[in-house]
Amino acid sequence: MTPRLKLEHVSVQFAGLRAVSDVSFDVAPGEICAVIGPNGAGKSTLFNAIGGYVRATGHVYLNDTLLSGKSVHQIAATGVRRTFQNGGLFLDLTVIENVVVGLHQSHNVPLVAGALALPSARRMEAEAIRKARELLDLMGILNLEQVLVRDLSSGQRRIIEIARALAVPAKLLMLDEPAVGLTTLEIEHLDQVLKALARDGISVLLVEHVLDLVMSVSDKVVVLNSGMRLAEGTPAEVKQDPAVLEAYLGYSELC
Amino acid sequence: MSSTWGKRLGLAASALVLLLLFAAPKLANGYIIYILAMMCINVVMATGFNFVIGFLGQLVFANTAFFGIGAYCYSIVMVHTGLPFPVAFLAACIAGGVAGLIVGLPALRLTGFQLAIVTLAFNELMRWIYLHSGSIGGGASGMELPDPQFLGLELINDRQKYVFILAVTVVAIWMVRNIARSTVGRAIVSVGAGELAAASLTIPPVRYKIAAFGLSGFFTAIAGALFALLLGRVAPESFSLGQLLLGFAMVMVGGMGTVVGPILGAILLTAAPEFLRNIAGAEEILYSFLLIGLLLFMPSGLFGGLCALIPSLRERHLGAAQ
Amino acid sequence: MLGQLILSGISQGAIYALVALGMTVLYRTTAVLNFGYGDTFMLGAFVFYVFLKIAQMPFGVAALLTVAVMIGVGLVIERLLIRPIAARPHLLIAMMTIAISYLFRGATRMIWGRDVQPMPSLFDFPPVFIGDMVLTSQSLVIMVAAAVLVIVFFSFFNYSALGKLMQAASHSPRGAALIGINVPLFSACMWGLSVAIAAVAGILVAPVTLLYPDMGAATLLKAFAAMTLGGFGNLGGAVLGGVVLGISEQLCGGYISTSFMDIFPYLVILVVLLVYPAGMLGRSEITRV
Amino acid sequence: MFKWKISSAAIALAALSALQAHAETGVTKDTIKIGMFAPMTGTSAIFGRYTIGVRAYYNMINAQGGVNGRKIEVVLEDDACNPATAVAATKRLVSQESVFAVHGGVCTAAVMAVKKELQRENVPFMNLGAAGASLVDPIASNLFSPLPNTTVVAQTLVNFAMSRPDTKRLAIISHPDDWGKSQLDPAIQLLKDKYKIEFVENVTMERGATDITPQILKLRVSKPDVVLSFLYPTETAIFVRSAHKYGLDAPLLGCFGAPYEDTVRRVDDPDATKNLYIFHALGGSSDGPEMSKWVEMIKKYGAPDGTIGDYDLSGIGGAQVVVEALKKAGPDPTREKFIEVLNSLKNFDTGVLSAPISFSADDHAGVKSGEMMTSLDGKLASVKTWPTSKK
Repeated sequence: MTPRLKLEHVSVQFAGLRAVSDVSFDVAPGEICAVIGPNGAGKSTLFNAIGGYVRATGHVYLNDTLLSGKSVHQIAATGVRRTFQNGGLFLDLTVIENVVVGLHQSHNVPLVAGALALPSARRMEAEAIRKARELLDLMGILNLEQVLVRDLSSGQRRIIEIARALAVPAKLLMLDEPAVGLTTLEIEHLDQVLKALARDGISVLLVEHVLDLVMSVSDKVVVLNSGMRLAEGTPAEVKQDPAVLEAYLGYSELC
Repeated sequence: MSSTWGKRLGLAASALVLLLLFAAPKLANGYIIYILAMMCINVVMATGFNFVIGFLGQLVFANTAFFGIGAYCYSIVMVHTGLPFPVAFLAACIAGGVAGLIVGLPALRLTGFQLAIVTLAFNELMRWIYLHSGSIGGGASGMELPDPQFLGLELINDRQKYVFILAVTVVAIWMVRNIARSTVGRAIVSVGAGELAAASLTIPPVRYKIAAFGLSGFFTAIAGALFALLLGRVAPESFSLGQLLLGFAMVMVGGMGTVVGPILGAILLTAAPEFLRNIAGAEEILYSFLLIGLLLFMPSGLFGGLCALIPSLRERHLGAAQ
Repeated sequence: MLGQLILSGISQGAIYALVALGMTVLYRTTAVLNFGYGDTFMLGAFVFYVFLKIAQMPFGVAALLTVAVMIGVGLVIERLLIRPIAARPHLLIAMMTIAISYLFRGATRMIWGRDVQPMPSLFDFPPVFIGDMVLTSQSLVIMVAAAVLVIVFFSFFNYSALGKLMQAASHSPRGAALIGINVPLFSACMWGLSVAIAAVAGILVAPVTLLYPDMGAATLLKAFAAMTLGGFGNLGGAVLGGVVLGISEQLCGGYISTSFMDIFPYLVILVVLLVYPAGMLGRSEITRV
Repeated sequence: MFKWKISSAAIALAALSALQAHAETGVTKDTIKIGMFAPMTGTSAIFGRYTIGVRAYYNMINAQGGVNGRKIEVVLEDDACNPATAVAATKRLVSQESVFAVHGGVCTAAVMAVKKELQRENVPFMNLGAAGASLVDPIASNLFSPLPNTTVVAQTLVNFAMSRPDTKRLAIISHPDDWGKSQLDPAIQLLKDKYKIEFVENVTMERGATDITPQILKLRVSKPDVVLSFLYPTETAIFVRSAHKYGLDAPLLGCFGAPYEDTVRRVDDPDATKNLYIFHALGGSSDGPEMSKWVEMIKKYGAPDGTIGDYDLSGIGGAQVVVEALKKAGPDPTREKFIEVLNSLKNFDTGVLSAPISFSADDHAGVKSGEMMTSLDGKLASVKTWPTSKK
């Protein structure tokens, strides 16, 4: 089965610093893959390289279409969605407005039709609002519909950002340290949501520090250290791998 | 405050205003009509300019340039080509839109303050061009414009012009409200709020930045054409630096990034000078105190403050239908 | 003629350099571009006029008092108007500086009304003749004073500990606060210093031009052109840009056409920012999407 | 709602004033309302001083019993030299204050913006201080200009320069705006038609410019016999100062915009102004004997703003013409009668202006000539041709 996401010798050079050097791995459809590593290991840089936010060498394939070299919104259009560590949501818009913006790819009212509020525009707008409400209901947060995102907790924001990202069916969801600032209850909720998405066939790429989330949710773990791929395998395998322990904790015993 | 109360207040206010404005030609004298017409023109200018500094959130000083381009393009077509009035009016709007797109290009590469300075320079350059436009633009002495005909109706005196200007203003505001509530408006706001976040949702930032400038040019040029129509004359003196700062202040005072905000700002700052005459320097000091007060205590402008009081008044970027 | 143009270009450029320098100092250290700076320069000239002409003070005392009063004005503005909104978006701060420019212009117009005030020239020893070139005492004073001020300024900023500290703090106010710099005091000093420079520029130029409330507007745009030409936000660039702008403006007026002189600064801004935004000394601040 | 308040106030006002006007708009049993507009604020606020002399004169007339038993009531509006504001000001005067006649306008651009409207309403319009020739050409039935316009000023300067023995090389400096152009073009025209020569140098100066070295050097290189300048007051002073600074020692001629005594005071350097001649419309210098009567009048009846100078006095001529026409229009004046009387005004000597004013149905430019003010051996003197005693 062709992998959903395929990285071949991906490297990123920042004026003399090789933040990511020659990383290759695959992510299968419906698979949750976590990327972990000490601070400065190049996790976020790799993440941004895949999404087109940073220029990188090497090749990145999504269902064997080449992403490298494309601009951010073009990559997004192929079905790659992401959340941001912070500043991803539009704070001065309400929850439902954020989600409707997420529907940009599927519900795009042209300028003139929108300006003159033609019937076609009205229909598409109404449909977009209905679809957004459906999604919020699915995520169990329909009651927050008219609330400004600025007034929400980080846990609620995280769920809404995922809802917005998946407003249009996506093939790959990239999460940039989603568990940061979440309560344990919220992490468990996030865990179930990710597993549900994977069951629907969406591949998930996760950059995360909170190890118990990583260990419980991911099917595969890739460990980076100073830009290079150190290890790859199931959470259990990676847990015992001496090289990982060495790099991570400075000794070989993970208590 | 339930949302219906806020909606009812909004609807009642706009209905009252519209009834009053359309009834004005019968009741009020020439002076009031002229001030109301200027108010409409300033409303369209402020609304147009709001696309860039409100929705997109970019510091830009190009509003008087677009305003002047609209006025001069309308005048040149009316005086030199003899084409019918609607063609001249349309030419002015399109010229403004194109100018907006052109001014938008450097916006992609320049940081905030540099863009402000480039647009300020562009504004002064346009005034120099009007001054040296020779026979085409009437040069320093400006141009007298023929009175237009629209659908067989002669637009000579202020009452007829006012009705036309008011109609165009209502249509312009309706269109801007619809754009703000549909995809293009939302996209511009999201690019302004978080460029990378918008891009991650397949919104191309470049296209919508340029669209914001184009729309700003288009609507501000409409105001310019209406201004030339009302005055029946166009001269370089009308597009000075003071005019630029007045336009900027209208959007800030009313409330940036909303549709109603610039309307309130334009009405207030058109009426205020009429009540404040003959004291050298007083007008300038009033503006500075007004601005300082707002910036310190109500930065989101009059309408922003109003929305804080009545949350349901807050505008949605949703549903062109509602 | 060429020599005379260059000479007066340097003298004119010195004023642009000073004003551009004052604005860049504030911009570099507090990221605030002061759109009211032209009118601050005008207010400085008027305050100097009060001390020198109305209070009949000797030149030196009047100048010092003017600078002191203007620093006070700068500190008050920073404390009451800028600090409360320091954390808010640039748009609001820019609009506040515009409000300040309206305040200064309105106040000056109200006090001095409609007329234009002449200023006595500083020293009345006769102009110096070099070949057929004329160098008046006033432009000599301007050039010398500007040069001295720039040298003192650069040595302070680049070589003294406090100066380096200020440059570092300007890059990240939050970082500066973390390492214990009293950021509010620091920004107040920067406002005071920047307004002082405007006052000095006002004092130097007052005798050459006549005083009227609107003399600040043109100077503001010329200073913008100098900053853009030299490299936006770069201290050395501001000075270099000012002098080069002054000279090229005179040459353009002399050899191309005087009507082009009016829009010369705008052409410079448009050309530089559209072709090479970094300017002569600036580092490129182009943001990639 | 803010707007609601304005309109209801306006409607009430309109109704009130409608009641008043029965005989002729702006005329009641014991008052006659004159509307004035001038730049009281903004960059050209200095020209607002034209209103001082006019209001003083009207106050004096009221103190002496008014005109045919009616007192003159003045309403002053500010136009800040901006076309749109000028239109607002005159509309307020005409439709809200319903004045009998308008006496105002100093910036040509502002006057041109209101000219068509006032003509359509057939409101008698006495120009206060605007000099643009386009005011009276093409002629408007209701617009009268008591002051010499830009064409007259330009021609006076050219003729005066050419009256200097063996003068062949003239140079000119002017503002690129409407006011400057409406003097530059007639000057060039007259020099070509009458004297068959061209200007040796023609430079422009931006309004608000503080340094004009290139202009001065270009003028100096062209070695002119006489230099003509069409500049506003501040710029004229800067020009005279820079000319002296860079050794341009040709005689300098200034135009109607910048009075002689004010310019000398502003330049504040005697040897810079020793060879200076400035166009002069008044009958004498503002501190001279001929004007002392009027200066006293302003002090007594008006509100002087600093030392009384040419600006304060220049408007009085127009005010005298208005009062004269009101007297002749009889006990119940109408606008038509008022205009008719003005059209038949012949050689009316105002005592303020240097030449008598006469209007006719097809010529509303009142004064066709002017003199040059200079100082001859220490004393202010108004001359028609080049003084023999001077080089």
